[in-house]
Amino acid sequence: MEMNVNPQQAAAHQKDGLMGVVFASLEKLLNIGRANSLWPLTFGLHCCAIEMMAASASRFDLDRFGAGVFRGSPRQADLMIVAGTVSRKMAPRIKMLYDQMPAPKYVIAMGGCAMWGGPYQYDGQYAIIEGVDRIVPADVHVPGCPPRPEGLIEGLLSSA
Amino acid sequence: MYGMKIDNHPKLDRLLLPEYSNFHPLRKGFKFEGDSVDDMNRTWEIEREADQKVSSTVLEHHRRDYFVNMGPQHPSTHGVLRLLLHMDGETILEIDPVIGYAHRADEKMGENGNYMQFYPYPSRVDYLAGMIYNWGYVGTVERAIGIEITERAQYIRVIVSELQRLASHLMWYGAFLMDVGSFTPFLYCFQDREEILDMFEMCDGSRLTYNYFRFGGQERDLSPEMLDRARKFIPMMKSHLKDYEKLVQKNIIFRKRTEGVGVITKDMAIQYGVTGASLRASGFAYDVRKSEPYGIYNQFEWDVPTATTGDAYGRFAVRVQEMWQSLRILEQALTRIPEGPYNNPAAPKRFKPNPGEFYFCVESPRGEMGIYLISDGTENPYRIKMRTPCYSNLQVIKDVGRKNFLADVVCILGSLDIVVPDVDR
Amino acid sequence: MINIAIQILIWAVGIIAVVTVNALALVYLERKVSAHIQCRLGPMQVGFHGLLQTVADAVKLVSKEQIIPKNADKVLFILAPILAFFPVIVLFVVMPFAPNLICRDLNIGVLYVFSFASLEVIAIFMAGWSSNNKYSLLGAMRSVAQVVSYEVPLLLAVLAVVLVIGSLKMSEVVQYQHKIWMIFLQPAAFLIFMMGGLADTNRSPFDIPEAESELIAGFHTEYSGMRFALFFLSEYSNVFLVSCIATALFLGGWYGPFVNGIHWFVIKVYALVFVMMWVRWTLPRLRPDQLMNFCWKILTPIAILNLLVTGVVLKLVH
Amino acid sequence: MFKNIKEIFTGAWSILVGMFITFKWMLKRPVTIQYPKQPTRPSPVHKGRIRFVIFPATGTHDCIACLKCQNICPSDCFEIKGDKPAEGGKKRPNFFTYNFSNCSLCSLCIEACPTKTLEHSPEFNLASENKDDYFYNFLNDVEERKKKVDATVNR
Repeated sequence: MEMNVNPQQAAAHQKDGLMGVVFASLEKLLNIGRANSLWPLTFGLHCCAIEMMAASASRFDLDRFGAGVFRGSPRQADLMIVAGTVSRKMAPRIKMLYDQMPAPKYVIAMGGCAMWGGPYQYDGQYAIIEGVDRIVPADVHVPGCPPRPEGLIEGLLSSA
Repeated sequence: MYGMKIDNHPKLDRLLLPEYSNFHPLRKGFKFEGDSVDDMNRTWEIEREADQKVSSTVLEHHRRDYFVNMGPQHPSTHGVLRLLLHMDGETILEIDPVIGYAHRADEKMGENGNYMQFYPYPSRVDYLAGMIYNWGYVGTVERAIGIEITERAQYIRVIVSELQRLASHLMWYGAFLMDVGSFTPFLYCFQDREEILDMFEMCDGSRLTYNYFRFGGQERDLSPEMLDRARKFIPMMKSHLKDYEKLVQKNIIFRKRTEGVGVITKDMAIQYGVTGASLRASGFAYDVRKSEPYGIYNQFEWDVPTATTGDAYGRFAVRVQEMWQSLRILEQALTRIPEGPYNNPAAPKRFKPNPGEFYFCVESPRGEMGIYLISDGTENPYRIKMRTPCYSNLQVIKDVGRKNFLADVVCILGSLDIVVPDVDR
Repeated sequence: MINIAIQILIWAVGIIAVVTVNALALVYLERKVSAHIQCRLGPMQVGFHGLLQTVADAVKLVSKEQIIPKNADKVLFILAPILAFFPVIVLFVVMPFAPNLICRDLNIGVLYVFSFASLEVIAIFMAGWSSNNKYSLLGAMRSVAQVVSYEVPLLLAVLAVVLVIGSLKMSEVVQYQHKIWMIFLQPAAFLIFMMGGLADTNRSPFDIPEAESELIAGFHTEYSGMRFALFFLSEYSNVFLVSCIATALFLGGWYGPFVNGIHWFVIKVYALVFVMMWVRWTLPRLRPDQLMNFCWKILTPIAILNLLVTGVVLKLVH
Repeated sequence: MFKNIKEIFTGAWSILVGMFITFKWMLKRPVTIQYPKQPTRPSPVHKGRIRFVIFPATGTHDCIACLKCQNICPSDCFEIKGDKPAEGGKKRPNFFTYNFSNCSLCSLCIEACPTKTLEHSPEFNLASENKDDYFYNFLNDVEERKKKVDATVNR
């Protein structure tokens, strides 16, 4: 997720000398490529899905960041935007979709529901899972109910 | 949800909840014991295996038919609906909608809080028609406690409802066209929708899920800027609608794709309880705004558009006509809106309605949306039942989709205009 | 001998470089054209006005994990994208870019083009079959049916052209048009060719094999990473190729006002590519059965009629 | 037969008209707002997260820990504890947390507040890698915002 190389790798690079430098810059290049071409999965759960569409529509245009290619197949997607409440019935399928995505893969939890269960969380709630990070690791959290498209863009940029 | 057993039912299983669940949440005194992640994983394995069994069912060796799982994640199911298709080549033999993937216990939540605390939830049931659902809930409670609504508030309600209807139809217009295969109108429609959302943001502050209606009035007044913007919006929308008509409605490919596809006959529609544009396209002019006028809809001049064909094109044409009618109502409302208070100061903050049963319905963009409220005289509602249009409208696909092509099913589903949380609640 | 080998090597490297760079440019163009048709801006962030966007995409796709599904037929699964990309490169061999810029000016150039172009079907079917996914299989079936059917009117249209020119050699086909372009002699054939070409390259409104709203991603649903990129590249290269062939056959190749040369060829090709994109972002998609009806009931009869009229007129003229 | 031919021509004409319209729209100016570079302006009544009003007169909030917001909140966002100060006077909160991700932005708390000390903040583009960032402690939040205001004033 982060652009910098982690410390261990950096140490390894120092040892390797020239080759290390080459690999480090290669890694940097790869990261730039990945960061600027996050293809999201067409995957809307609830209300936030509409804001996700609004973000990809003309006014906000996610395509500016190279993230406008919505792929229907998880095999070709890099980014799963969990837009909405995760219901108990849906949860295993989300996990399955996440497993089907090729690495490196990222998850944005969009909206309060995907973060904590949102307004639907109460004592004795039987239908939803409180937070998508109970089933898949979420990298970025975008709060709001629903978040504005600007929020999603901000999340996308911070994940890059 | 109540755990009723029905004798001789051909396929008795959980409708909204996962297959493995063994509780009945809408029973009074139900307590849910939270389960750990391990528990969930174990139950999910069972569920996943069941899923794969269905989808990989190999029928007898020499047969040509097979099952396809469409959804829950599929680009054209508009959310998380799953259609179990029994197919022979490209032809559909049987469709079985599997719902419940978007179930969030809205009705149960209504029972948990008091009347005020259910305010924000109706607009999240059908997020494309938040304002109208707000009105549905507020109207029910207003009927229960008997409260006056000021003149200006009535006009505000009509204005925001019609704007919401336009926004919802625009969204549907784009999504339907995307199902049929053309992507560009989707973005054109979103542009116009953004305009409406801007207006809503000026009056309510949110873009999508509103909480603008209060018992007896509104949260705040419509600002003059917003009214100006709405007045400017109408001619723009009209010219755009004309463009879209040329781009889409006259297009030969679009007509070939939709004409004669998914015919819902009048009888079928009435039997399944289909409402909204899908019913009107079958030739039955039923619109809650006309037949059971709520608010001040009877003071405006407008027509109920109908079609006689009952096919996808008919539904399309009816919805487009409805957009024109909404613009007509908006024009009248915007010229006639009176000055005055926007809410009723006499509205009580805490109240206990008389015990009884109340029903109030509004015309959502998808059909008749009603809330049935049982009050037991306490501060909390005893039961809130939502009659959501999509639930009834979706059922009809079982009959309509049969003997069609896969591409047609997508088209029919688009033309029925399903919002999944509205089905599952 | 060595000379020929070096020449072939240069051509091979050149063609592969042109194909990849060109496909990247086309993807960028497609995104920009679609964006502007939809009143938005398209890629803006990477490079000046997003010029490097597709490069970033390519870098990402190369570095992606490649998944081979558990139940897939591994050999076919791996072979399919390579086979899909192969005809694209082979076809560039006979493309008449400029008077002296043809790799091999075969005597049977036109025939060669269409025989290799139909190889693509096999790759698609392999991809659909080996993925062991119902959507892929459906997409592959649709694709095979569509491509095989549309080849008929396509070839009939080209046959009319060849009848007029009397040669299968690509350079002669172009040289014949130095006075009058074939599009004015054979307008019907041109339209049929473009429609057939759209169908052959699986583009909207004939994009049923990968109909996003029905089949998710069609025959390449299960492909990820570089293999998917190969399909992607071959799709866009095919678009380019169809435009190239149309330019050579109908629009007078390298001939144009002022100075003849490769620039006219390129301009014409990109204009045609733009039209194909414009069509794609305007029209909805046909249904599979309507697609077949359109091919067999409308296009093929018109193509046959066109051929007949051409033959009769030629007989009368000579 | 004649009908079919006519259909072909009307169909082709309809397609041409459609192409013309998309071309017309292509020449329009794009409506895209280049968001991070160009600012967007949400409306003045935009509902962001809930926060304390800092009254200029007192330089701080005016919460009396009456728990009205906590009781009206549909989704239990607030957790408030308060007691009467030793020197007497109004009750003041000594613990006031708010969970933004649970909030449905219904503004019922704002309407319920007797001292009008709650408001929606104009923030609209929050995103973070840590979801606990949206678990606000209002008392700390007020201090931080005051510091920020002071810093801008001093500069």
